[in-house]
Amino acid sequence: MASKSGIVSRLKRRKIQEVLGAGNRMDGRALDEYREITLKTGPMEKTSGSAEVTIGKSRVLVGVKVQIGSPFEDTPEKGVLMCNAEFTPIAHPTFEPGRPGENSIELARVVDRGLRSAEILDFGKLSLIDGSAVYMVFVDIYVLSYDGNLFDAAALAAIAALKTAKRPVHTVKAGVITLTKKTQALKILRSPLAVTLAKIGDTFMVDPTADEEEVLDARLTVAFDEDGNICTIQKGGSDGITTEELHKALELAQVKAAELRKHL
Amino acid sequence: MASKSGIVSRLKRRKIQEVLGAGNRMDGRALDEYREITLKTGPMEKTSGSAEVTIGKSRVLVGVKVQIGSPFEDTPEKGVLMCNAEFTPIAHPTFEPGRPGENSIELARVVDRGLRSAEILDFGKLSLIDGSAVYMVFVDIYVLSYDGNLFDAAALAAIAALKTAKRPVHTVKAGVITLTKKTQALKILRSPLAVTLAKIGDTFMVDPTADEEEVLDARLTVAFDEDGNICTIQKGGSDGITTEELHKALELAQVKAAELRKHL
Amino acid sequence: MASKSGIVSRLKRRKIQEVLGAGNRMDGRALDEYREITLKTGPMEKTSGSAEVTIGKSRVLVGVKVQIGSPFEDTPEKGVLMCNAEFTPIAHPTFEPGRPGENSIELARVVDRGLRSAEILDFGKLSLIDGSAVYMVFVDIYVLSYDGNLFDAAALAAIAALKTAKRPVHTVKAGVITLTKKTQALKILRSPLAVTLAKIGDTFMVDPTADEEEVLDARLTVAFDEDGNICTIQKGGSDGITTEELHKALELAQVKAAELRKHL
Amino acid sequence: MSKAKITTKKKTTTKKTKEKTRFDGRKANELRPLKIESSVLPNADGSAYIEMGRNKILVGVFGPREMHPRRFAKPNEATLRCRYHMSPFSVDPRRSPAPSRRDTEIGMVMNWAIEPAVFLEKYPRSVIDVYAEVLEADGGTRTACINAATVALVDAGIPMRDLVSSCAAGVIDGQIVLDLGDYEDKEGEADVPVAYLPKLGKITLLQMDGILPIKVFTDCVDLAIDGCLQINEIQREALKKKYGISEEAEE
Amino acid sequence: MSKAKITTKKKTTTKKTKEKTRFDGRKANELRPLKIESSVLPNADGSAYIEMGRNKILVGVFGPREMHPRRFAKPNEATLRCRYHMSPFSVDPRRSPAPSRRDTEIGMVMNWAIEPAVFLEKYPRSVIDVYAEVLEADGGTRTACINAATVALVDAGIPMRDLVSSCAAGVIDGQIVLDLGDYEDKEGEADVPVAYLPKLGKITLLQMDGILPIKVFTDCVDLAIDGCLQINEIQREALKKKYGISEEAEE
Amino acid sequence: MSKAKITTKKKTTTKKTKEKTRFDGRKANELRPLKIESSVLPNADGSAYIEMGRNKILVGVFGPREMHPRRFAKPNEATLRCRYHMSPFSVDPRRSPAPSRRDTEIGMVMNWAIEPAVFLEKYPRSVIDVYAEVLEADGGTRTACINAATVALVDAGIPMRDLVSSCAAGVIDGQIVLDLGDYEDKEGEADVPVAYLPKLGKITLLQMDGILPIKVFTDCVDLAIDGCLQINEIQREALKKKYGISEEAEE
Repeated sequence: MASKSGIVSRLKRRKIQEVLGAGNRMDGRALDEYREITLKTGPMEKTSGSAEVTIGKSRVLVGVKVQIGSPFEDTPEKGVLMCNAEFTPIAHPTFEPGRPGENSIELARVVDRGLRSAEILDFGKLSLIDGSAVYMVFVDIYVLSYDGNLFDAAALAAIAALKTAKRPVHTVKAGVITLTKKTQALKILRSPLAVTLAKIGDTFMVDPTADEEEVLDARLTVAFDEDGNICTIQKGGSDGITTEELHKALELAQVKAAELRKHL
Repeated sequence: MASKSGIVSRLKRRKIQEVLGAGNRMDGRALDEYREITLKTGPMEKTSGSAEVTIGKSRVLVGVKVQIGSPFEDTPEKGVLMCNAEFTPIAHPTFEPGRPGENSIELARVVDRGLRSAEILDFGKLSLIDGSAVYMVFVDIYVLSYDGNLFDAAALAAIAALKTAKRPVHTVKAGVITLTKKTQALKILRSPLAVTLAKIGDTFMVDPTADEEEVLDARLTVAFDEDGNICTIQKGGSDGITTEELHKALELAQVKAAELRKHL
Repeated sequence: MASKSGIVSRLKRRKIQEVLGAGNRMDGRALDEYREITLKTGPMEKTSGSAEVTIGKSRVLVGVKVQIGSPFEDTPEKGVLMCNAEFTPIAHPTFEPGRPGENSIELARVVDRGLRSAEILDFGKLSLIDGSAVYMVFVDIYVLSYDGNLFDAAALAAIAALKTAKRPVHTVKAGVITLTKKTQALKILRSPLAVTLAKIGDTFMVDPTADEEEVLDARLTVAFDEDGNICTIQKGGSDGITTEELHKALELAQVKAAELRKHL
Repeated sequence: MSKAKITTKKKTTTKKTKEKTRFDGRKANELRPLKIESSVLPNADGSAYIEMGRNKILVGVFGPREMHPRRFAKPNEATLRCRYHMSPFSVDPRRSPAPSRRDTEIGMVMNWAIEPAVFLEKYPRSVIDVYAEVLEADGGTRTACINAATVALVDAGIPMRDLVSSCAAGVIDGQIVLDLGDYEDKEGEADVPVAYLPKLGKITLLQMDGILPIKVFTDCVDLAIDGCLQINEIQREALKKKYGISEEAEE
Repeated sequence: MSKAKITTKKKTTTKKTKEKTRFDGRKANELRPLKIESSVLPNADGSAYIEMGRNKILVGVFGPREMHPRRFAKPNEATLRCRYHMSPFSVDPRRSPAPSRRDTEIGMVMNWAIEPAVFLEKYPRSVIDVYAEVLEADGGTRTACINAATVALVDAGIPMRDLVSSCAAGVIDGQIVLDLGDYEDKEGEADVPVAYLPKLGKITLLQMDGILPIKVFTDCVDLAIDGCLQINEIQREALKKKYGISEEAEE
Repeated sequence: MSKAKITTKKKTTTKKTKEKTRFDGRKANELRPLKIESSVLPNADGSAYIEMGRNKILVGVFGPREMHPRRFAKPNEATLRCRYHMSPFSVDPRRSPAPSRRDTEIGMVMNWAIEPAVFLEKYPRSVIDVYAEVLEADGGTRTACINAATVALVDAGIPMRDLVSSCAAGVIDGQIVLDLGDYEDKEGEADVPVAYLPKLGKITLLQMDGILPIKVFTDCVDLAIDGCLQINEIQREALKKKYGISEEAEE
């Protein structure tokens, strides 16, 4: 996610484009080919749910915590979903500790918008006392290693963690909330999965590496639900795309989303 | 509001003083002459009240919002007034986005102190449930263009916005607050208006431009109510004034405040 | 607390070590000798309790405030203790105004841990309404002059301020809290006092000055209660100590703690 | 009743049906009232004011100017730096003046939307600051900001490949409609903001939240592009009014 | 009953009437007990401790020293940088140690009050830091800070044109009184803090909050200046005690 | 019943009694299950993953690399910079991702614990960053971080005088026990984390919270050192597994 204007980036770009000219990618993959994907659910015991996803050398851990908190003012009778992303400094030499930067904000926002617009939860059922106590669902995206395509890894890890999450069960009597020993699944209504494409020159490819992201012209992330509907779109990168390119990209993304779904 | 120690500032100061020596100002105004003033109330529909003031090329927009909030600990049965000022980066090439600087803090404080010491509102009547729910009156000063004399523009816009503001009306029954469809004027008890004078060398002038503010030796802002009483004073600038200068300045300011009041 | 890697520091260290080689310290003290200590309780009238301690040219003022606040979520029926340390910029030319740095955080944490692990208060008795209103005991450490050994000065001032503090007394009737005119002592159950030793080369000494702290290899702070039990330990500095050194250091510290206690 | 249910059921009927009238009486493919004025800020190098529905937005452009600190400067081109900011009173209830994560994201997508249109390579090592101040918000603020920013950039004399025009389309009650206002925004099943470069035929902003079949989504994009083209004319008019002729500003 | 009502009614009777005694038994034109001591901080270049009523304030001066970062240095003079800060326990209830907007404003007016008295031009490119720490607050902290800062500057060996002296006057129950303590401050109709340079005859701090006719206000200023002159003597004494003679420090 | 009461009463019986079994069935002097793996992060110069009980921690080492800004560089040696950070989901309830004061303090003591083992003088003017990310916390995180950081430093090829090994001992119900888990941590009368350099015979981390007689405390230190020596073997194994032989990494 470095600037592509430096000398190193320009040499890198030239090399990547040369190889692309011959229809290849630097790591030998086909344009529509993902790197190896692994998904492990439940690695963290102190969470309500968790999942770790690797895509090639990118590695994202998502922890879900369900706790009681106050509802938002404008939705007093609804539970709350909060997405947060942290780019840990162990993930890449250029990541520095400290406040979340633009890229981590975009990552959290895109995953958050994906979950929200897919209406993954019936938030009306997550209220304990309307106006004062509701369940808060925290989705923390922890980036442990960066080699491109964090969107797809984070979206997959987030939904996998949510689907396996068990929230605490409380009873409410006369305004008093009591924790029971029971837990209960979150009932995830829909499972959006993101597919990211990079455009370098005129070529589109899926699952860009860090090097490919550094030099790309445009980036398109599309989240699909299980019925093949689009839930969220985010275009990035400082070049545009034509409507023809968009149509082809969407078709490709839809196919890849179905493939990704097999990991869930 | 830049430092006056740079070379450019010193040249500017020499030029301004030369012209002042002949009794003139750079823009041809008399020493006691304001630039053109415009006042428009109600430009913003989503506020409780709003007003936009221009003085020459300075332009200030004030939005008032009245909402329910918690009272301060030491005044549990009183409503709350909050003034905030933002120097937007579009207002001047030297204004940078980010945290409020010293100058915007001073502006907010001086307007706030003016409204507060003039007791513009009967805060005791702005409580819904003592100790837990009162009306909060937010006065947000948004500086859209800076060419000097923000104090006078902001004070005029603030009181104009407050005088035309309509707050929501709520009913309280058995501790439950319900919003009605009615609105009601804020009942402003007094209307303080600020007049700012600059002293350059030994000369006093009203309504300083940005250039004049950059090179001034002292600055005196005086707020008057409709009876000609002083409500707030703020001296700025790194030179002092004599008591004789003070007396003359106050007389001039009082006359100008009455003139300004015609815009209200 | 500056870095010991600069040229000035290395010269300073050489000199200090030369003198130490002859069994002396720069200011003529014995290795186990404290500088002059003064303690004044109650200097600040607007606090619940206060104390000022000087050790040589180091000077620390502690103010205690007891107020009503909300308990922590996990201890709803207990009062709260909060320690905070401020290195004021008047204390040393290298202290800059602004956010607390590492050293002030360590100071606050070590004093805080000392008070907490010594269980100085029966926090269960500091609740007014379980879950919603408890007494908060704020201990603010204000460093007015720095010449080394802030730990011992701050720990002594903190416990002296707490022992002489009087908290407000409130009555609770039907969920309503009312302030009475009475005050009451905090009932401090134990009085931990800290002793800090510095190791330079192979030599240990008590009560290091700023110069000695700048060049020290290791630092050991031990807090003792009145029965001679250890309450808190903090080792600092980038060299290690052997177990033999530790044993000797603890014995020396215990003796010095008993001496320090005479000031209380 | 979930969004997907609606949109899936209506899939066959969402072909730009124009029968129903909208909350504000507009037709499905009709823009909100739009007004753009350039050169409105005395201290900016370029500026524009836009009213798009009840959105009221000022954009100021400063630069090309020196980048501070210099190590962030790009050796071969100017850096475009867009900032999106809302006044505390632009929305209900009052918002904090501190930038939110949403503000940061919108600044990023504005940057990407506008960059392809600017001849950045003409000003190596410098920075062009585009500051958008949303005085009043009424749905679609990001598209309005892009429209005003483009006019402000031309006003600043910065050479452009094309005028960026931006507009959203969305789906309400199964119907695809253009340029949603905030009442519609909250009710709607999906919102698709688009920015478009007509000369180059390129989409430079594309986002979506909602649940839509691909076909409905691409129909939304097509309608949004129609809207962009209409807006492009209005931008040209705004510039023509000021400069007599807008063509020279576009090379 | 609003403030203005009172002050307007009493306008004719507010001529420094001295009949009524005050909360703490003082006469209308009497200062609170005042104690200034210099050279109280071992690590500062200059310092002073002041007790003015129950105010307890330490001021440390550091410099002239190099400005960091250098680009903020002024080529022809030193920069004076005053900081006003309150301890968390200085007021009731406890306050946050983070600087408030009020703190920032008071730092600014302290700067303006003191600058005219300092020969800044003798130390181009450098900075003089004046740090005021309010340990206990009792009304009129800004005036007390200025008084102590002046003594601390002289203590630091910084050449001064004049000693800055500062005091407030205000109106309580229609009576003009000098040097208000915090009980009076909260009850009073108006408070007018002033800083004054006796040799130069210049007012360098002037603020007011309240509602006062011009004449009453200027009477307050006159009384405050009287107070400043008394304080000036005490400052000279404090310096004389330390240095034998204070004149040399003022050129 | 206060802690001191217990520990004082039990003073005579606290001699590493091993009769009682612990919450998790361990003996008094038994470590929790421990697993260390090196080279687990593709983008770090060195890295390690540790599971110590239910602690799950990743450490990445970056450097020696250039220090920014340069004026913070030390002319004669490298700067070691340890950061301790916990994921929001590492504890219950969720914590804020912003660093706490505890995090800052632990970063400092990690630094002091590890510094004596590193040949910093070989890399003047540079910085070595050690980032510890606690993914799941189970008592004794600081000791686990130090153990993993040491392996990660060797993995980064940084020459070490010794391997730093770290472990806590504490007192529960009057019994001295090794390597407390978080259930024990909360119940225990005292916790004594220690880091130890076996070759040099030096304690480099030493903290304690609780109330203990000196003798009990030093017994805790002795037991903790025993634990460190056991861990040292496991660290060597982890490195041997990766490099065949770990000795060369220690000079």
